[in-house]
Amino acid sequence: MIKVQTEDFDVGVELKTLMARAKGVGGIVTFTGIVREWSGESSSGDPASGRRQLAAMTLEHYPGMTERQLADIEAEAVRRWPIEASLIIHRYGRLEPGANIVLVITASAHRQAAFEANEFLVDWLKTKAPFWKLEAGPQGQAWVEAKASDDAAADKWGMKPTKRSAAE
Amino acid sequence: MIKVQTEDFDVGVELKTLMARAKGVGGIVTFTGIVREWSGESSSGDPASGRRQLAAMTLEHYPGMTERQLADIEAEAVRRWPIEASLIIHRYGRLEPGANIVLVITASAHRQAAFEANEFLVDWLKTKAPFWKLEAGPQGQAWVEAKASDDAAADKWGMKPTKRSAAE
Amino acid sequence: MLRAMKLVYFAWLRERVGKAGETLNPPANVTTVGALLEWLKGQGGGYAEALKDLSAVRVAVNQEYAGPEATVGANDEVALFPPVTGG
Amino acid sequence: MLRAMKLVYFAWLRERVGKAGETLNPPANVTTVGALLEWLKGQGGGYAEALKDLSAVRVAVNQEYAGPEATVGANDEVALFPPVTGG
Repeated sequence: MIKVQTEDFDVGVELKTLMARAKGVGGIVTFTGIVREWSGESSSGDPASGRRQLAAMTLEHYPGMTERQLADIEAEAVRRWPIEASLIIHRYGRLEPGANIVLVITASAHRQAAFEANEFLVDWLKTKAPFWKLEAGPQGQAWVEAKASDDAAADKWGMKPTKRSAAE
Repeated sequence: MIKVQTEDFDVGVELKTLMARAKGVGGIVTFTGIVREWSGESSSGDPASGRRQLAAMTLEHYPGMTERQLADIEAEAVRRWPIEASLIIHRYGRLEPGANIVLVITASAHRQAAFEANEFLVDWLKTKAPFWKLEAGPQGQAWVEAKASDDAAADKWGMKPTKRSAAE
Repeated sequence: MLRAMKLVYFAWLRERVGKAGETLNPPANVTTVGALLEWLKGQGGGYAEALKDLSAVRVAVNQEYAGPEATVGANDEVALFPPVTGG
Repeated sequence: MLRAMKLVYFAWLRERVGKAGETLNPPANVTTVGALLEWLKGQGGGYAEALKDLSAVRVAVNQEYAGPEATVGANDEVALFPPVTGG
């Protein structure tokens, strides 16, 4: 199941709902993505490192294509792993530090499948789902740049490239 | 933080508590282990496959050593990965199908670290934490046997063997 | 021949082009994504600014990712946007 | 010499031995886990039954996993149990 929404979600409630329709699962893996207080790679909060404090983040998306891409990704995960139930929620709009951005739940009889499918989905959300983050802080606004490390993470799953540059 | 308890836990509540003390995290991975309705490898529920329906499972543990091992495992995960906060809850006593058994939460600025640390902890809980499962069903009671696949999963993390047979 | 296509723009591409979307009628020789981008770039102004580095531009045709050789035609929805940063 | 050790048993080892724990005084030559297991096995009854396949027996000395060469002595807590199945 997929949901694209501005509203917050409650992980506990979503887990209970999913478990009610996933009989026989042995392991449930959940990934929650949160708006960080500092942009950049480190979380130490050291302002000298050139990272920027965030006041808020605004997520823009491509209505229609987003739902399509999320449904495709979820279907691909179900094809690849013995997943009994799954859920992807992705928020858009204005979000403050500490707010939930994304929730991915994968439930399986086998914990390894639940872990792998979850990581697969998160890697692909980062590189395939049409969302764009605009960060706002004391220094102004800036669009978040895509990370090469995210592309590398997605590449390891061996799917066809979907993010071809228009310059190729 | 570790907890060994008979009481159930609420994943949503535990996540909120953990997030309150983990500022700056970008990703939280949660593993929930559930009592399955059928013992064995498949979850299809096909009674012809030789698997057994479960009425209940009773978890025995080694008080003292359990807490020690869980604390050691958690400390090792924090040494290996940039984890901002973590939680392990393991229940014992009588549990019915669908009940929560174990909860592992890992929070990090980096999703890859949160995923890896979580899988590491779960693999080690399966092979190192002194718990034993007694399954009860229509056919009587039986102690669950350790799985070679769990040992293999734990081995991949390259820690010193802790489960040496007394016959070595 | 009427070749109306719906163009949509996102993130800084939307900001640089100066609008979220529009309906355009490119010339008949514009039959691929690559040709469409070159034609758009030639319209100058915000288009030239938005498309000056095509390595930073991603394209979806009818909501599926598409490379420069993909065909485009009448009634297609063509989206231009930077590399995505969701999740 | 008093060499009292605290033995504790879990899961089917507890069931086969017939008790959850006890204090034992093994002879002076029992200074390792391996020697302790052999001595216990020689006590017959539930011990022999519980320890007939040592490959299925795990040992912890003072709540840390220990191999057959680990030393045991007075006041140690020695736990015998099957491979664990938690998580």
